Amino acid sequence: MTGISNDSVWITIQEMPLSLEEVSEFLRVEEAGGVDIFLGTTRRWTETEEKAAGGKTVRRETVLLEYECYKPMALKEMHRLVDEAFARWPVRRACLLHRIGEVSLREISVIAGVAAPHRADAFTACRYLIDTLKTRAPIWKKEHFVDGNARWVEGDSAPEPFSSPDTM
Amino acid sequence: MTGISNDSVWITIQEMPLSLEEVSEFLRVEEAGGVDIFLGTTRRWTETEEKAAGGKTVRRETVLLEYECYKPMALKEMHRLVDEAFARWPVRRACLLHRIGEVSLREISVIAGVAAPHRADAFTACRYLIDTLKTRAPIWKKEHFVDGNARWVEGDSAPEPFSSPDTM
Amino acid sequence: MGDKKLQSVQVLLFSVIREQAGIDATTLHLDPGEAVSAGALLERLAATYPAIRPMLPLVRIAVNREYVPREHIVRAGDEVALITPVSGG
Amino acid sequence: MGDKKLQSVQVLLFSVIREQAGIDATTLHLDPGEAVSAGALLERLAATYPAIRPMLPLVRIAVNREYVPREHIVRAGDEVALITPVSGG
Repeated sequence: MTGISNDSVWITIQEMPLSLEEVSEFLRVEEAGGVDIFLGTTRRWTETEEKAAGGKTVRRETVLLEYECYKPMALKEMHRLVDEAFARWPVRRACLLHRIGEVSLREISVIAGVAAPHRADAFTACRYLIDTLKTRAPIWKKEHFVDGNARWVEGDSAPEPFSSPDTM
Repeated sequence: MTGISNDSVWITIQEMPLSLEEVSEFLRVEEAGGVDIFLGTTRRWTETEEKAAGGKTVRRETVLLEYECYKPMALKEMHRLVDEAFARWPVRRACLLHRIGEVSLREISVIAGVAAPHRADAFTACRYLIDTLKTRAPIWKKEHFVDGNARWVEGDSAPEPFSSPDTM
Repeated sequence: MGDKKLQSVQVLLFSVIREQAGIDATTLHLDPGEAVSAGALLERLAATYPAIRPMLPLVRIAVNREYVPREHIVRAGDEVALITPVSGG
Repeated sequence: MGDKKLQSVQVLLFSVIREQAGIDATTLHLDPGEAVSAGALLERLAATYPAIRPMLPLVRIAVNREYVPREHIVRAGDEVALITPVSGG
Protein backbone atom coordinates (compact mmCIF):
# COMPACT_ATOMS: atom_id res chain seq x y z
CA MET A 1 0.00 0.00 0.00
CA THR A 2 1.13 3.49 -0.87
CA GLY A 3 4.61 2.45 -1.77
CA ILE A 4 5.47 0.17 1.10
CA SER A 5 6.59 -3.18 -0.17
CA ASN A 6 4.78 -6.07 1.44
CA ASP A 7 8.12 -7.57 2.36
CA SER A 8 8.63 -4.81 4.92
CA VAL A 9 5.16 -4.66 6.42
CA TRP A 10 3.07 -7.26 8.18
CA ILE A 11 -0.44 -6.33 9.22
CA THR A 12 -3.17 -8.65 10.35
CA ILE A 13 -6.35 -8.97 12.38
CA GLN A 14 -7.04 -12.51 13.45
CA GLU A 15 -8.86 -14.67 15.97
CA MET A 16 -5.92 -17.03 16.41
CA PRO A 17 -3.32 -16.29 19.11
CA LEU A 18 -0.49 -14.04 17.97
CA SER A 19 2.98 -15.52 17.68
CA LEU A 20 5.85 -13.49 19.05
CA GLU A 21 8.34 -15.91 17.55
CA GLU A 22 7.08 -15.17 14.04
CA VAL A 23 7.22 -11.46 14.79
CA SER A 24 10.85 -11.74 15.85
CA GLU A 25 11.69 -13.75 12.74
CA PHE A 26 10.01 -11.12 10.58
CA LEU A 27 11.55 -8.05 12.23
CA ARG A 28 15.15 -9.17 12.62
CA VAL A 29 16.74 -8.13 9.34
CA GLU A 30 20.32 -7.38 8.44
CA GLU A 31 19.54 -3.69 7.92
CA ALA A 32 18.36 -3.22 11.50
CA GLY A 33 20.28 -3.03 14.76
CA GLY A 34 17.37 -2.10 17.00
CA VAL A 35 13.99 -3.80 17.26
CA ASP A 36 11.25 -2.64 19.59
CA ILE A 37 8.21 -4.80 20.19
CA PHE A 38 5.18 -3.80 22.21
CA LEU A 39 2.72 -6.39 23.49
CA GLY A 40 -0.68 -5.52 24.83
CA THR A 41 -1.88 -8.21 27.22
CA THR A 42 -5.01 -8.86 29.21
CA ARG A 43 -4.53 -7.45 32.71
CA ARG A 44 -6.40 -8.93 35.63
CA TRP A 45 -6.83 -5.88 37.83
CA THR A 46 -8.19 -2.48 36.87
CA GLU A 47 -8.40 0.37 39.29
CA THR A 48 -11.00 3.02 38.59
CA GLU A 49 -12.44 5.95 40.43
CA GLU A 50 -16.13 5.28 40.71
CA LYS A 51 -18.45 8.24 41.09
CA ALA A 52 -20.98 5.94 42.72
CA ALA A 53 -18.41 5.15 45.40
CA GLY A 54 -17.77 8.82 46.14
CA GLY A 55 -14.64 8.99 43.98
CA LYS A 56 -13.09 6.08 45.82
CA THR A 57 -10.74 3.79 43.97
CA VAL A 58 -12.41 0.52 43.08
CA ARG A 59 -10.42 -2.51 42.02
CA ARG A 60 -12.18 -4.73 39.51
CA GLU A 61 -11.12 -8.19 38.47
CA THR A 62 -11.17 -9.00 34.78
CA VAL A 63 -11.51 -12.55 33.51
CA LEU A 64 -11.18 -11.86 29.79
CA LEU A 65 -11.29 -9.17 27.15
CA GLU A 66 -13.42 -9.40 24.05
CA TYR A 67 -12.45 -7.48 20.93
CA GLU A 68 -14.67 -6.46 18.04
CA CYS A 69 -13.63 -4.56 14.93
CA TYR A 70 -14.73 -3.03 11.67
CA LYS A 71 -12.24 -5.19 9.90
CA PRO A 72 -11.77 -3.68 6.42
CA MET A 73 -11.46 -0.18 7.83
CA ALA A 74 -9.29 -1.26 10.74
CA LEU A 75 -6.86 -2.92 8.32
CA LYS A 76 -6.87 0.19 6.15
CA GLU A 77 -6.08 2.42 9.14
CA MET A 78 -3.38 0.05 10.35
CA HIS A 79 -1.73 0.17 6.93
CA ARG A 80 -1.93 3.94 7.01
CA LEU A 81 -0.30 4.14 10.45
CA VAL A 82 2.54 1.93 9.31
CA ASP A 83 2.96 3.98 6.14
CA GLU A 84 3.22 7.08 8.31
CA ALA A 85 5.87 5.45 10.47
CA PHE A 86 7.91 4.58 7.38
CA ALA A 87 7.57 8.14 6.12
CA ARG A 88 8.69 9.70 9.39
CA TRP A 89 11.47 7.48 10.66
CA PRO A 90 14.14 5.28 9.08
CA VAL A 91 12.14 2.12 9.61
CA ARG A 92 13.22 -1.10 7.88
CA ARG A 93 10.37 -3.37 8.92
CA ALA A 94 7.17 -2.92 10.88
CA CYS A 95 4.30 -5.08 11.99
CA LEU A 96 0.95 -4.36 13.56
CA LEU A 97 -1.08 -7.39 14.56
CA HIS A 98 -4.36 -7.40 16.41
CA ARG A 99 -6.28 -10.30 17.80
CA ILE A 100 -10.08 -10.20 18.00
CA GLY A 101 -12.59 -12.32 19.85
CA GLU A 102 -11.84 -13.48 23.37
CA VAL A 103 -8.41 -12.84 24.87
CA SER A 104 -7.74 -14.45 28.24
CA LEU A 105 -5.55 -13.19 31.07
CA ARG A 106 -1.86 -12.86 30.11
CA GLU A 107 -2.62 -13.44 26.46
CA ILE A 108 -1.60 -10.98 23.77
CA SER A 109 -4.23 -8.79 22.10
CA VAL A 110 -1.90 -6.62 20.04
CA ILE A 111 1.69 -6.60 18.83
CA ALA A 112 3.37 -3.51 17.40
CA GLY A 113 6.93 -4.02 16.23
CA VAL A 114 9.51 -1.87 14.47
CA ALA A 115 13.01 -2.63 13.22
CA ALA A 116 15.29 0.33 12.53
CA PRO A 117 19.02 0.80 12.08
CA HIS A 118 19.23 2.49 15.51
CA ARG A 119 17.26 2.04 18.69
CA ALA A 120 15.85 5.53 19.19
CA ASP A 121 13.88 5.30 15.96
CA ALA A 122 12.67 1.79 16.77
CA PHE A 123 11.26 2.97 20.10
CA THR A 124 9.70 6.13 18.72
CA ALA A 125 8.07 4.50 15.73
CA CYS A 126 6.80 1.55 17.78
CA ARG A 127 5.26 3.92 20.29
CA TYR A 128 3.69 5.84 17.44
CA LEU A 129 2.08 2.71 16.03
CA ILE A 130 0.46 1.61 19.26
CA ASP A 131 -0.58 5.11 20.35
CA THR A 132 -2.23 5.94 17.04
CA LEU A 133 -3.77 2.49 16.69
CA LYS A 134 -5.51 3.12 19.98
CA THR A 135 -7.08 6.35 18.79
CA ARG A 136 -7.75 5.62 15.13
CA ALA A 137 -8.31 1.95 14.37
CA PRO A 138 -11.99 0.98 14.67
CA ILE A 139 -11.48 -1.75 17.23
CA TRP A 140 -13.35 -2.03 20.51
CA LYS A 141 -12.71 -3.86 23.73
CA LYS A 142 -15.26 -5.26 26.16
CA GLU A 143 -14.14 -6.17 29.64
CA HIS A 144 -15.71 -9.20 31.27
CA PHE A 145 -15.44 -9.13 35.04
CA VAL A 146 -15.29 -11.96 37.50
CA ASP A 147 -18.66 -10.93 38.94
CA GLY A 148 -20.35 -11.63 35.61
CA ASN A 149 -20.66 -8.01 34.58
CA ALA A 150 -19.21 -6.66 31.36
CA ARG A 151 -18.64 -3.22 29.90
CA TRP A 152 -17.30 -1.69 26.76
CA VAL A 153 -14.12 0.18 27.57
CA GLU A 154 -14.55 3.89 27.01
CA GLY A 155 -11.98 4.87 24.45
CA ASP A 156 -10.57 8.35 24.58
CA SER A 157 -10.47 9.17 20.90
CA ALA A 158 -11.94 12.56 20.09
CA PRO A 159 -15.15 12.58 18.04
CA GLU A 160 -14.56 15.17 15.32
CA PRO A 161 -13.39 17.03 13.35
CA PHE A 162 -11.35 13.99 12.61
CA SER A 163 -7.66 14.63 12.89
CA SER A 164 -5.50 14.55 9.82
CA PRO A 165 -3.17 11.55 9.50
CA ASP A 166 -0.34 13.72 10.80
CA THR A 167 -1.87 14.55 14.13
CA MET A 168 -0.25 12.85 17.09
CA MET B 1 19.17 -7.67 45.05
CA THR B 2 18.30 -4.55 47.04
CA GLY B 3 14.73 -5.49 47.67
CA ILE B 4 13.67 -6.73 44.26
CA SER B 5 12.28 -10.21 44.52
CA ASN B 6 13.89 -12.60 42.10
CA ASP B 7 10.48 -13.53 40.80
CA SER B 8 10.15 -10.10 39.19
CA VAL B 9 13.63 -9.72 37.76
CA TRP B 10 15.59 -11.79 35.28
CA ILE B 11 19.16 -10.80 34.54
CA THR B 12 21.75 -12.84 32.74
CA ILE B 13 24.92 -12.73 30.69
CA GLN B 14 25.41 -15.83 28.59
CA GLU B 15 27.13 -17.22 25.52
CA MET B 16 24.06 -19.16 24.41
CA PRO B 17 21.52 -17.51 22.10
CA LEU B 18 18.82 -15.52 23.88
CA SER B 19 15.26 -16.83 23.75
CA LEU B 20 12.53 -14.31 23.08
CA GLU B 21 9.90 -16.94 23.81
CA GLU B 22 11.17 -17.34 27.38
CA VAL B 23 11.24 -13.58 27.77
CA SER B 24 7.62 -13.31 26.70
CA GLU B 25 6.63 -16.10 29.08
CA PHE B 26 8.45 -14.33 31.91
CA LEU B 27 7.11 -10.84 31.27
CA ARG B 28 3.43 -11.58 30.61
CA VAL B 29 1.90 -11.46 34.07
CA GLU B 30 -1.64 -10.79 35.17
CA GLU B 31 -0.66 -7.50 36.78
CA ALA B 32 0.59 -6.03 33.47
CA GLY B 33 -1.29 -4.78 30.44
CA GLY B 34 1.70 -3.38 28.54
CA VAL B 35 4.96 -5.14 27.75
CA ASP B 36 7.80 -3.49 25.85
CA ILE B 37 10.71 -5.56 24.62
CA PHE B 38 13.82 -4.19 22.97
CA LEU B 39 16.12 -6.42 20.94
CA GLY B 40 19.60 -5.37 19.90
CA THR B 41 20.64 -7.30 16.79
CA THR B 42 23.75 -7.50 14.67
CA ARG B 43 23.37 -5.09 11.75
CA ARG B 44 25.18 -5.75 8.51
CA TRP B 45 25.81 -2.21 7.32
CA THR B 46 27.35 0.66 9.23
CA GLU B 47 27.74 4.09 7.76
CA THR B 48 30.48 6.24 9.21
CA GLU B 49 32.12 9.49 8.29
CA GLU B 50 35.75 8.68 7.78
CA LYS B 51 38.26 11.48 8.27
CA ALA B 52 40.66 9.60 5.98
CA ALA B 53 38.07 9.83 3.22
CA GLY B 54 37.66 13.60 3.65
CA GLY B 55 34.55 13.29 5.81
CA LYS B 56 32.84 11.17 3.19
CA THR B 57 30.32 8.59 4.31
CA VAL B 58 31.78 5.13 4.16
CA ARG B 59 29.61 2.03 4.29
CA ARG B 60 31.20 -0.93 6.00
CA GLU B 61 29.94 -4.47 5.97
CA THR B 62 29.93 -6.35 9.25
CA VAL B 63 30.05 -10.14 9.39
CA LEU B 64 29.72 -10.55 13.15
CA LEU B 65 29.99 -8.80 16.47
CA GLU B 66 32.07 -10.07 19.33
CA TYR B 67 31.18 -9.12 22.90
CA GLU B 68 33.44 -9.14 25.94
CA CYS B 69 32.48 -8.19 29.47
CA TYR B 70 33.66 -7.79 33.04
CA LYS B 71 31.01 -10.22 34.11
CA PRO B 72 30.61 -9.81 37.89
CA MET B 73 30.54 -6.03 37.61
CA ALA B 74 28.32 -6.06 34.51
CA LEU B 75 25.77 -8.20 36.35
CA LYS B 76 25.95 -5.90 39.35
CA GLU B 77 25.33 -2.84 37.17
CA MET B 78 22.49 -4.56 35.34
CA HIS B 79 20.82 -5.37 38.67
CA ARG B 80 21.25 -1.77 39.70
CA LEU B 81 19.66 -0.46 36.50
CA VAL B 82 16.69 -2.74 36.95
CA ASP B 83 16.35 -1.69 40.60
CA GLU B 84 16.31 1.91 39.46
CA ALA B 85 13.57 1.16 36.93
CA PHE B 86 11.47 -0.48 39.65
CA ALA B 87 12.00 2.53 41.91
CA ARG B 88 11.02 5.05 39.25
CA TRP B 89 8.12 3.48 37.42
CA PRO B 90 5.29 1.09 38.28
CA VAL B 91 7.10 -1.89 36.83
CA ARG B 92 5.81 -5.41 37.51
CA ARG B 93 8.54 -7.42 35.81
CA ALA B 94 11.78 -6.60 34.05
CA CYS B 95 14.51 -8.51 32.32
CA LEU B 96 17.91 -7.54 31.01
CA LEU B 97 19.77 -10.25 29.12
CA HIS B 98 23.07 -9.92 27.31
CA ARG B 99 24.82 -12.37 25.10
CA ILE B 100 28.63 -12.44 24.91
CA GLY B 101 31.03 -14.04 22.49
CA GLU B 102 30.24 -14.06 18.79
CA VAL B 103 26.87 -12.79 17.59
CA SER B 104 26.13 -13.29 13.90
CA LEU B 105 24.04 -11.11 11.59
CA ARG B 106 20.36 -10.85 12.65
CA GLU B 107 21.07 -12.55 15.95
CA ILE B 108 20.16 -10.95 19.25
CA SER B 109 22.90 -9.53 21.48
CA VAL B 110 20.69 -7.94 24.11
CA ILE B 111 17.09 -8.07 25.30
CA ALA B 112 15.59 -5.45 27.61
CA GLY B 113 12.00 -6.06 28.61
CA VAL B 114 9.53 -4.40 30.95
CA ALA B 115 5.98 -5.28 31.96
CA ALA B 116 3.87 -2.53 33.51
CA PRO B 117 0.18 -1.97 34.14
CA HIS B 118 0.11 0.66 31.37
CA ARG B 119 2.06 1.04 28.18
CA ALA B 120 3.69 4.44 28.72
CA ASP B 121 5.62 3.13 31.73
CA ALA B 122 6.62 -0.03 29.89
CA PHE B 123 8.13 2.00 27.04
CA THR B 124 9.85 4.51 29.30
CA ALA B 125 11.36 1.95 31.66
CA CYS B 126 12.48 -0.31 28.80
CA ARG B 127 14.18 2.61 27.09
CA TYR B 128 15.84 3.50 30.38
CA LEU B 129 17.24 -0.01 30.78
CA ILE B 130 18.82 -0.20 27.35
CA ASP B 131 20.08 3.41 27.35
CA THR B 132 21.75 3.11 30.72
CA LEU B 133 23.08 -0.37 30.01
CA LYS B 134 24.88 1.11 27.05
CA THR B 135 26.63 3.74 29.14
CA ARG B 136 27.25 1.92 32.40
CA ALA B 137 27.57 -1.85 32.03
CA PRO B 138 31.20 -2.90 31.41
CA ILE B 139 30.54 -4.71 28.15
CA TRP B 140 32.40 -4.10 24.91
CA LYS B 141 31.69 -4.85 21.30
CA LYS B 142 34.16 -5.60 18.53
CA GLU B 143 33.01 -5.36 14.94
CA HIS B 144 34.41 -7.84 12.48
CA PHE B 145 34.18 -6.64 8.91
CA VAL B 146 33.87 -8.60 5.71
CA ASP B 147 37.32 -7.38 4.61
CA GLY B 148 38.94 -9.15 7.57
CA ASN B 149 39.45 -6.01 9.62
CA ALA B 150 38.06 -5.62 13.11
CA ARG B 151 37.69 -2.73 15.52
CA TRP B 152 36.41 -2.14 19.01
CA VAL B 153 33.36 0.06 18.82
CA GLU B 154 34.01 3.40 20.47
CA GLY B 155 31.49 3.73 23.23
CA ASP B 156 30.31 7.18 24.14
CA SER B 157 30.21 6.87 27.90
CA ALA B 158 31.88 9.75 29.69
CA PRO B 159 35.06 8.93 31.63
CA GLU B 160 34.65 10.61 35.00
CA PRO B 161 33.53 11.80 37.50
CA PHE B 162 31.26 8.86 37.27
CA SER B 163 27.62 9.80 37.23
CA SER B 164 25.41 8.93 40.14
CA PRO B 165 22.92 6.13 39.57
CA ASP B 166 20.22 8.72 39.02
CA THR B 167 21.83 10.41 36.05
CA MET B 168 20.11 9.75 32.73
CA MET C 1 -34.74 -1.90 -11.34
CA GLY C 2 -31.16 -1.84 -10.02
CA ASP C 3 -31.94 1.71 -8.88
CA LYS C 4 -33.15 0.42 -5.54
CA LYS C 5 -29.63 -0.54 -4.53
CA LEU C 6 -28.07 2.61 -5.89
CA GLN C 7 -30.52 4.74 -3.88
CA SER C 8 -29.62 3.14 -0.58
CA VAL C 9 -26.92 3.64 2.03
CA GLN C 10 -25.61 0.80 4.14
CA VAL C 11 -25.06 1.75 7.81
CA LEU C 12 -22.86 -0.33 10.11
CA LEU C 13 -22.87 -0.25 13.91
CA PHE C 14 -20.32 -1.66 16.31
CA SER C 15 -19.67 -2.15 19.97
CA VAL C 16 -21.76 -0.22 22.48
CA ILE C 17 -23.90 1.58 19.89
CA ARG C 18 -24.59 -1.71 18.14
CA GLU C 19 -25.85 -3.15 21.42
CA GLN C 20 -27.95 -0.06 22.19
CA ALA C 21 -29.57 -0.07 18.75
CA GLY C 22 -29.97 -3.82 18.79
CA ILE C 23 -28.77 -4.06 15.18
CA ASP C 24 -25.35 -4.32 13.58
CA ALA C 25 -26.41 -2.99 10.18
CA THR C 26 -29.32 -1.26 8.49
CA THR C 27 -30.14 0.29 5.17
CA LEU C 28 -31.30 3.88 4.75
CA HIS C 29 -32.98 4.97 1.54
CA LEU C 30 -32.31 8.23 -0.22
CA ASP C 31 -34.67 10.00 -2.56
CA PRO C 32 -33.33 10.22 -6.12
CA GLY C 33 -30.73 12.97 -6.22
CA GLU C 34 -31.03 13.62 -2.49
CA ALA C 35 -27.92 15.08 -0.80
CA VAL C 36 -27.73 14.20 2.86
CA SER C 37 -24.93 15.06 5.21
CA ALA C 38 -23.44 12.32 7.39
CA GLY C 39 -24.67 14.23 10.43
CA ALA C 40 -28.24 14.37 9.11
CA LEU C 41 -28.09 10.66 8.44
CA LEU C 42 -27.20 10.08 12.10
CA GLU C 43 -30.25 12.10 13.14
CA ARG C 44 -32.46 10.04 10.86
CA LEU C 45 -31.05 6.86 12.42
CA ALA C 46 -31.62 8.18 15.93
CA ALA C 47 -35.27 8.82 15.09
CA THR C 48 -35.67 5.11 14.42
CA TYR C 49 -33.36 3.94 17.21
CA PRO C 50 -33.74 6.52 20.00
CA ALA C 51 -31.51 4.53 22.35
CA ILE C 52 -28.44 5.64 20.36
CA ARG C 53 -29.14 9.35 20.66
CA PRO C 54 -27.14 9.96 23.88
CA MET C 55 -24.05 8.55 22.17
CA LEU C 56 -24.20 10.63 19.02
CA PRO C 57 -21.94 13.44 20.29
CA LEU C 58 -19.17 10.86 20.71
CA VAL C 59 -19.60 9.17 17.36
CA ARG C 60 -17.14 9.63 14.53
CA ILE C 61 -18.49 8.82 11.12
CA ALA C 62 -16.69 6.82 8.47
CA VAL C 63 -17.85 6.77 4.87
CA ASN C 64 -16.41 4.08 2.67
CA ARG C 65 -13.91 3.22 5.42
CA GLU C 66 -12.56 6.76 5.84
CA TYR C 67 -13.30 9.14 8.68
CA VAL C 68 -15.25 12.16 7.44
CA PRO C 69 -16.59 15.34 9.03
CA ARG C 70 -20.33 15.53 9.71
CA GLU C 71 -20.80 17.91 6.81
CA HIS C 72 -19.65 15.21 4.41
CA ILE C 73 -22.33 14.48 1.81
CA VAL C 74 -23.35 10.84 1.73
CA ARG C 75 -24.23 9.36 -1.64
CA ALA C 76 -26.27 6.37 -2.64
CA GLY C 77 -24.12 3.24 -2.53
CA ASP C 78 -21.93 4.54 0.30
CA GLU C 79 -21.03 2.43 3.30
CA VAL C 80 -21.45 4.48 6.46
CA ALA C 81 -20.09 3.33 9.82
CA LEU C 82 -20.74 4.74 13.27
CA ILE C 83 -17.49 4.73 15.20
CA THR C 84 -17.84 5.23 18.94
CA PRO C 85 -14.56 6.02 20.73
CA VAL C 86 -12.26 3.16 19.86
CA SER C 87 -10.51 1.08 22.50
CA GLY C 88 -8.37 -1.44 20.70
CA GLY C 89 -4.90 -2.42 21.75
CA MET D 1 53.42 -14.75 55.32
CA GLY D 2 49.86 -14.04 54.07
CA ASP D 3 50.93 -10.38 53.92
CA LYS D 4 52.08 -10.74 50.32
CA LYS D 5 48.51 -11.14 49.11
CA LEU D 6 47.17 -8.42 51.36
CA GLN D 7 49.75 -5.99 50.05
CA SER D 8 48.78 -6.49 46.43
CA VAL D 9 46.14 -5.06 44.11
CA GLN D 10 44.68 -7.04 41.26
CA VAL D 11 44.22 -5.02 38.04
CA LEU D 12 41.90 -6.17 35.24
CA LEU D 13 41.97 -4.96 31.65
CA PHE D 14 39.33 -5.43 28.94
CA SER D 15 38.69 -4.75 25.32
CA VAL D 16 40.93 -2.29 23.49
CA ILE D 17 43.14 -1.48 26.47
CA ARG D 18 43.62 -5.18 27.15
CA GLU D 19 44.81 -5.65 23.58
CA GLN D 20 47.11 -2.61 23.75
CA ALA D 21 48.69 -3.73 27.01
CA GLY D 22 48.87 -7.32 25.84
CA ILE D 23 47.62 -8.57 29.23
CA ASP D 24 44.18 -9.09 30.72
CA ALA D 25 45.30 -8.90 34.34
CA THR D 26 48.29 -7.95 36.45
CA THR D 27 49.18 -7.51 40.09
CA LEU D 28 50.56 -4.29 41.54
CA HIS D 29 52.30 -4.32 44.90
CA LEU D 30 51.82 -1.69 47.55
CA ASP D 31 54.29 -0.83 50.30
CA PRO D 32 52.93 -1.60 53.76
CA GLY D 33 50.51 1.14 54.72
CA GLU D 34 50.85 2.85 51.34
CA ALA D 35 47.86 4.92 50.22
CA VAL D 36 47.63 5.19 46.47
CA SER D 37 44.89 6.88 44.49
CA ALA D 38 43.26 5.03 41.62
CA GLY D 39 44.63 7.68 39.27
CA ALA D 40 48.19 7.20 40.54
CA LEU D 41 47.80 3.48 40.08
CA LEU D 42 46.91 4.06 36.43
CA GLU D 43 50.09 6.10 36.01
CA ARG D 44 52.13 3.33 37.54
CA LEU D 45 50.57 0.86 35.12
CA ALA D 46 51.23 3.13 32.15
CA ALA D 47 54.90 3.27 33.12
CA THR D 48 55.07 -0.50 32.64
CA TYR D 49 52.71 -0.63 29.63
CA PRO D 50 53.28 2.64 27.76
CA ALA D 51 50.94 1.59 24.94
CA ILE D 52 47.95 2.23 27.17
CA ARG D 53 48.87 5.82 28.01
CA PRO D 54 46.93 7.48 25.16
CA MET D 55 43.76 5.81 26.39
CA LEU D 56 44.01 6.85 30.01
CA PRO D 57 41.94 10.04 29.68
CA LEU D 58 39.01 7.88 28.53
CA VAL D 59 39.32 5.24 31.21
CA ARG D 60 36.88 4.98 34.08
CA ILE D 61 38.14 3.11 37.09
CA ALA D 62 36.18 0.52 39.01
CA VAL D 63 37.31 -0.69 42.42
CA ASN D 64 35.67 -3.84 43.73
CA ARG D 65 33.14 -3.64 40.88
CA GLU D 66 32.03 -0.08 41.56
CA TYR D 67 32.93 2.98 39.54
CA VAL D 68 35.08 5.37 41.60
CA PRO D 69 36.61 8.79 41.02
CA ARG D 70 40.37 8.94 40.39
CA GLU D 71 40.97 10.32 43.86
CA HIS D 72 39.62 7.11 45.37
CA ILE D 73 42.24 5.47 47.60
CA VAL D 74 43.04 1.93 46.59
CA ARG D 75 43.80 -0.54 49.37
CA ALA D 76 45.63 -3.82 49.40
CA GLY D 77 43.30 -6.63 48.35
CA ASP D 78 41.21 -4.42 46.08
CA GLU D 79 40.19 -5.48 42.58
CA VAL D 80 40.78 -2.61 40.17
CA ALA D 81 39.37 -2.61 36.65
CA LEU D 82 40.14 -0.27 33.77
CA ILE D 83 36.91 0.50 31.95
CA THR D 84 37.30 2.07 28.53
CA PRO D 85 34.11 3.55 27.10
CA VAL D 86 31.62 0.70 27.10
CA SER D 87 29.79 -0.38 23.97
CA GLY D 88 27.46 -3.19 24.96
CA GLY D 89 23.95 -3.61 23.69
